[in-house]
Amino acid sequence: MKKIDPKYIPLLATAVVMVALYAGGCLAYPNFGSLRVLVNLLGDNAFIGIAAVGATFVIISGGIDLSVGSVIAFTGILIAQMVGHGWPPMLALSASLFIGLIFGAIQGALIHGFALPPFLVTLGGMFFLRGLSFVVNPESLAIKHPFYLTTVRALAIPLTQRPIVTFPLTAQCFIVVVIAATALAIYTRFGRNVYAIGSSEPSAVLMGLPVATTKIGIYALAGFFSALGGCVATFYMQSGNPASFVGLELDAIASVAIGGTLLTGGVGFIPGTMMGVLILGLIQTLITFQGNLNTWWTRIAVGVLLLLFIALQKAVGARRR
Amino acid sequence: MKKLFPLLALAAAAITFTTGCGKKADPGTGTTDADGKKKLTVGFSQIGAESAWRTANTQSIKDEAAKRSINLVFSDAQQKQENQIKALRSFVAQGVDVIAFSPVVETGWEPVLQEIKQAGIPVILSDRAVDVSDPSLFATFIGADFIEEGKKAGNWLAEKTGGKATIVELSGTPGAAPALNRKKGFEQAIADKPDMKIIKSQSGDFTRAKGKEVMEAFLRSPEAKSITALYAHNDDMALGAIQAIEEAGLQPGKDILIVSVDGVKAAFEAMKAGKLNCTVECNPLIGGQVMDLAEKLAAKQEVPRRVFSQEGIFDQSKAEAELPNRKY
Amino acid sequence: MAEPQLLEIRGLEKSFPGVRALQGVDFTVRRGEVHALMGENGAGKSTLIKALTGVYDRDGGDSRLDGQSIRPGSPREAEALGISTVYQEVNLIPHLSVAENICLGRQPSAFGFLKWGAIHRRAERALARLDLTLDVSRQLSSFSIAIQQMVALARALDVDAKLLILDEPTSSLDENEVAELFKVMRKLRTEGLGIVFVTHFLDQVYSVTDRITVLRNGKHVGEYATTELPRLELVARMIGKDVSEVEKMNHPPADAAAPPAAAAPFLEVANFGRKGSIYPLDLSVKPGEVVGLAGLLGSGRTEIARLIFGVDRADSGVLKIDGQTVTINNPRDALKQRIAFTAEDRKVDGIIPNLSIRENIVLALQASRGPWARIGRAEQNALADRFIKALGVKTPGPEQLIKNLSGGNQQKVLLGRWLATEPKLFILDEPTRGIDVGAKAEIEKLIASLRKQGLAILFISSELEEVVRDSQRVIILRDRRKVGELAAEQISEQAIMQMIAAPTGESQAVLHPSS
Amino acid sequence: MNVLSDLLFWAVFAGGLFALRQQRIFWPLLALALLLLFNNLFTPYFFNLEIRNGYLYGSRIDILNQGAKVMLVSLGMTLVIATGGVDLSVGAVMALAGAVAARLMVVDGHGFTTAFFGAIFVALLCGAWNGALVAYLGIQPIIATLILMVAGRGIAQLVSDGQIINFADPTMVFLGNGHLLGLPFTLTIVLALLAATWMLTRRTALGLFIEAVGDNPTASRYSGVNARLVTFLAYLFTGLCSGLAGLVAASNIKSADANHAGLYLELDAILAVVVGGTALTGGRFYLVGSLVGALLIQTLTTTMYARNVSADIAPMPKALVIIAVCLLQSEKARRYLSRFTRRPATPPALPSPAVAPSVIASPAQP
Repeated sequence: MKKIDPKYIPLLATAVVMVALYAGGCLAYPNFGSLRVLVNLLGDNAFIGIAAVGATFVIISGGIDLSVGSVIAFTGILIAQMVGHGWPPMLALSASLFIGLIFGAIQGALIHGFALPPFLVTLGGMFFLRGLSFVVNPESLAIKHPFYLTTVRALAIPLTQRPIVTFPLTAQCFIVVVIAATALAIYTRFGRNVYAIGSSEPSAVLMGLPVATTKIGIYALAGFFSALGGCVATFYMQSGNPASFVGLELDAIASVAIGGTLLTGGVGFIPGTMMGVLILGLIQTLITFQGNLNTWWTRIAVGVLLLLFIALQKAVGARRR
Repeated sequence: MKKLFPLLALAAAAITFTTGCGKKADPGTGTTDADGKKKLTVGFSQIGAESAWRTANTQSIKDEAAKRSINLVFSDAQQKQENQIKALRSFVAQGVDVIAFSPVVETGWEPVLQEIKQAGIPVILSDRAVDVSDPSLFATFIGADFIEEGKKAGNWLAEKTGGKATIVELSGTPGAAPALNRKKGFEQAIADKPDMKIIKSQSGDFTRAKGKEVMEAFLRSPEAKSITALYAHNDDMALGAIQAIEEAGLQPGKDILIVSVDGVKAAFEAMKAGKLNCTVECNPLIGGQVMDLAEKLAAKQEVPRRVFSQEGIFDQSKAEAELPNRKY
Repeated sequence: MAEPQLLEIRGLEKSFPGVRALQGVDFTVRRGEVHALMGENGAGKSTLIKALTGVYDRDGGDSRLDGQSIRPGSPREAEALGISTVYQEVNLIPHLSVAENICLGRQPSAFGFLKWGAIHRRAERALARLDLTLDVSRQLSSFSIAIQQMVALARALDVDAKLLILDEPTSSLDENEVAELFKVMRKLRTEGLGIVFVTHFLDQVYSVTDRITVLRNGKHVGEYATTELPRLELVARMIGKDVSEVEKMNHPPADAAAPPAAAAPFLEVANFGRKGSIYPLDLSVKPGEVVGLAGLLGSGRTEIARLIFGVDRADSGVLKIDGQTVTINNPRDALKQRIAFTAEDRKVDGIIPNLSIRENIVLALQASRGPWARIGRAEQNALADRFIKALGVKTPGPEQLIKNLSGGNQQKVLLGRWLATEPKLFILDEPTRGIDVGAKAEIEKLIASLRKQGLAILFISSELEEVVRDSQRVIILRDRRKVGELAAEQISEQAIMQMIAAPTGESQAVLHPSS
Repeated sequence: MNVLSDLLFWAVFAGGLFALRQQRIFWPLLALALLLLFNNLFTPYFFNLEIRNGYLYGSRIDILNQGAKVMLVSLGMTLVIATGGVDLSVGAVMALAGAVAARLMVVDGHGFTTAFFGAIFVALLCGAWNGALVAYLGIQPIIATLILMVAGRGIAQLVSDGQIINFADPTMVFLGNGHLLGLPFTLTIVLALLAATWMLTRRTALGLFIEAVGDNPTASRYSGVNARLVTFLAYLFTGLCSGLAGLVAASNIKSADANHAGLYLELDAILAVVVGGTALTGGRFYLVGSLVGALLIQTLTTTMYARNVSADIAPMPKALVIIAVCLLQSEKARRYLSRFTRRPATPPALPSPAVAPSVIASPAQP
């Protein structure tokens, strides 16, 4: 048997935890094993998952993005406002994706161009967009366009008839994004350069890689994915709310860490992030199924998991040295 | 070292399990009680624990379910709509008989309610309404009439002041139904009183801390001297504001009349102390009514579309007598 | 000379704030030769290489590759021109696979998608050129440094390199690995490549290179055919001497009139070493004695100092202070034993740049007293004033930030930092490097006076002249081994140079040359 | 009366500014002055100052009072940032401390002293946890403190059983609402903690060690500084500061609200420290600067309220301040700026020409 590359150990651990949580849920609660729970897991966590995929690229490159939650909220309220003013939804969606991309690129340019810490720049971005969301519209706004009311639902793929379970558009987007992002990470030069920069930026410079464009590109990509998460969130909620998704960036970062991505950069897995998101979702679902546990157990459980995975990464890293 | 990794993973799983499903005694849904009768399962999704009112509401529902040995699946959304939607969908997956929830905001419920409808589970809206285009998406709405509460508050103030007041308003979380409607009702009540006007209105997020902070800002404004009344959308904000007023060297309840909504115990204590003038009760103890509706819905009986919770209005004169009855 | 040289550099200039790193340097490399670039610290080797590979832009001069004037603006451009580099530290991406490291930035792709099969095949081909077969899909960091270095070489050759620069590629390789590398270098030479080889190991220079260029202090010293330049001569050029001159100059051994050192050594180490850093050796320093460590860069001088001071941990041998065996696990332990150490790289390991002179001076003494027993401000001022005066630090006042001082003055402050702790053993690693002549002389004078006051001093310098002038005993190092020891009258630059220059195996023969 | 007191205020402020014109603290102080001046001119009644019930009363007093929480936390955060780290868990620790104190008093029936020290003990435990992860396990500060940031609020809610616990203990209430010498008592707490921090860092050698470790960790280690211990202590101390801030926050509203107490306060505190002149990369720290930074942030918020701008939009100006401060601190940005204004660049770091190698005469030129 080929020896397991140590960098895959955290990923494997993630998979084991995910399967264990799921299996445990199935054993402990009736209906936990139903198809609907699986579909819900994907559909309910789609927007955070998509944003976390963007955050994965940032973290692989050794950075951090705190603006995720604000971008999602901003995108949501912006789309709601634009559609409310009679824009065709497709135009509103594309416009907000473009804005997300540009916003991310600006953050990236500040980070790379002025050698500013990503932490502070994206913190600024987070505050800025949160405030701007309230400028767009201070209250939550329903989207009542036929596209949202009927088309989004019609696009769900029916799975079973009795009971009716469909595979919602949000989950489809999530799957597509994970596949596309995995391909981007593994099959493009840009993707490989992200890993190279995160592993050793000075080496990447000496190896003649386009560090500047890649770094700006990473944040632009993260902005794009966050905005896409915002679009998917509007499918999910059919509304925009400037006060929503506060603190989501932390869940995203936690998912990325639990997904086996090295927080110091250089190693990371898009499917791992997906598993991390699903683990967070599973914990939430388990607590809901239990029905009498306070939800703040979710936070404590996530904290404990985070600690375990960081310790695991540390142990693997130390062993290699 | 290679052996360490599965161990670690197992430990991780074990820990999440002990936290995630610590008490496995409760066997979940679809169980029968001693008589062999099928036990009713109700899923309830609460907004969070942001105020004393809310925790009393939660307690009432939990107590009532326990009393009637209804299997309650309870979930706290921590003020996040996305959490609440997840909980609702999870209720569907669990196959509960009836779903009840207090929506965080009015908008954004269409898709999940559609799904619940498809699954054939009746929905009770508790305490707050939703904004959906298809009225069949929920079976009934129980809770206070927020507009009515606003009106009551406005009318009381009009009566008390003889239709002459300069009012500041501490409103609730932007976009939340009680905030919108308590404002609307109050404005309706004072619409025909030319000498009553709201000069300032800002959100205090239904919390004490924010209520205090915003009230302080009101008291620093150029119009501060002219303020004669405060209307707060809930008691917690009013209690915060009372502190701000006292710190300003004014006497709450005298220099500035205060009327708020909810009727929590602390508000009655404040009234007893003369610091709060009136609270319009918004009864959180609707557990009994919710469970009544749930049982009827599960038995496929007709229920009214709109059920009002029983509530009154209390001013200082009634406060002392009522205080011992306040559990929350 | 009808055909142009492969690489021709004329009059290259490069300055940094306060330093002229390259002053009119010439450098030529022919096709099919291995060309050694030699020089001590600060000679300008790495600046020259960085200017060549586009990391730095030159200030003046001209470089031509194949007769074409070139001025690469980045490593990428240099690579496109056919100049590839392998650095001392493996500058690859440890977390990526071997194949990726070879192809990164130029992976075969179709429609924007990488063709992993092609990447692997290309990497295998590139490694095959070095007679190496590896599982190219494995992570780079799972291989030994030697293999990683080979991968770096494969990457460098993967573009159509005309000129290959090997910047100290051997410093972390063992003998067999070096032999492997040389085999590859010779093979590449026959393929017509020009190879620039930077190393500190004389044996290696003589076994693989065709010609040698020596730099010193940013200037071109000379270009020689390897076979025509005796070892001794090479060493002399590198350290800035002329052999005939050295033979004439018979420095009196340092301060013969010095009081005899105490009988018992303050520090004694036996069989003391660390894998991959320095081979086990014996060494002792007595109070009132300066022991010089002589050897070229990379010979293990600094490594010994780091081991004694507890920066690195020894994995063999014992260390005795005043005859007692002690364990020193970190600099704090060393400080407790009254050992002081000024590191070679002032900027990185010495100064706290944004703190004042006063704070820099009191730091070590304060550390030895612990955080709670703060040295009062008056005492701090007194200490600062005392050492500023005693060491002649040129500064407007003790509250100046140390980063605003010149190198020599920074060094004096650091000496002050340690003298304040009243050490019994002072390890000075290149205390005179990169500072002006006046300050150098002052520091040498200081060393002598400290010795007279009874300090034990371990003195590391690449300036042989200084070592000879200031030491009572000299330990000579070569290739991370102690190769000899000279005492009192035996000490002369010539003797030291001979020992440094001796090919491996002859070292014992010249251990005690008669003077 | 008001005109007079305003004039006096500005005279003192301007005098202070002038006296400090060479100091690092000048810039945040100037920003604060400009913001206050704006309010003095354009926000009516902002500068009202009167005495009610024997207490000083006015917007400026509110700023001091409301800003106390951020000021308290920013003192600890200053030290952590000076070591080159950051502590994201301060808000969660605040919530936890408040919850512990309220629980001890209301649920378990203990007195103020037990509650106070119980809460501080728990906060110190949190600080020690963070410190151990960062200093002894070598985990990146952002990540290490993220753990407690995520889990801490959950633990706080566990302690308070998800309830908002109201309390009425007079001593506890006094902490956040009392007055001393006509000024809010919170100000006394801030000044006391400032004095304590100052004593701890400047009357012992810890301050020197923190700055040394933050500025050049390797060189500090070589000089015998116990870098790990120093880092650990910085986090421990931040735990204490967060605990105090949590008690003040709870006392302010006479209840412990685990959900909202200290929410996103970590970001304000970091901002205050950076505005105050302490670089995120570590090194020199400025305690008073951080307090001024905290006041600047609170003034910004209070201005929003006073001008009837929705507090929801308040993050926007904050964001602009963050980016502006970052850019001011950035070497690269300064270089662009100086090129743009075509002024000669600021004098180079090395006034006396260092070591031209040419000076070292080499006798052996062939």
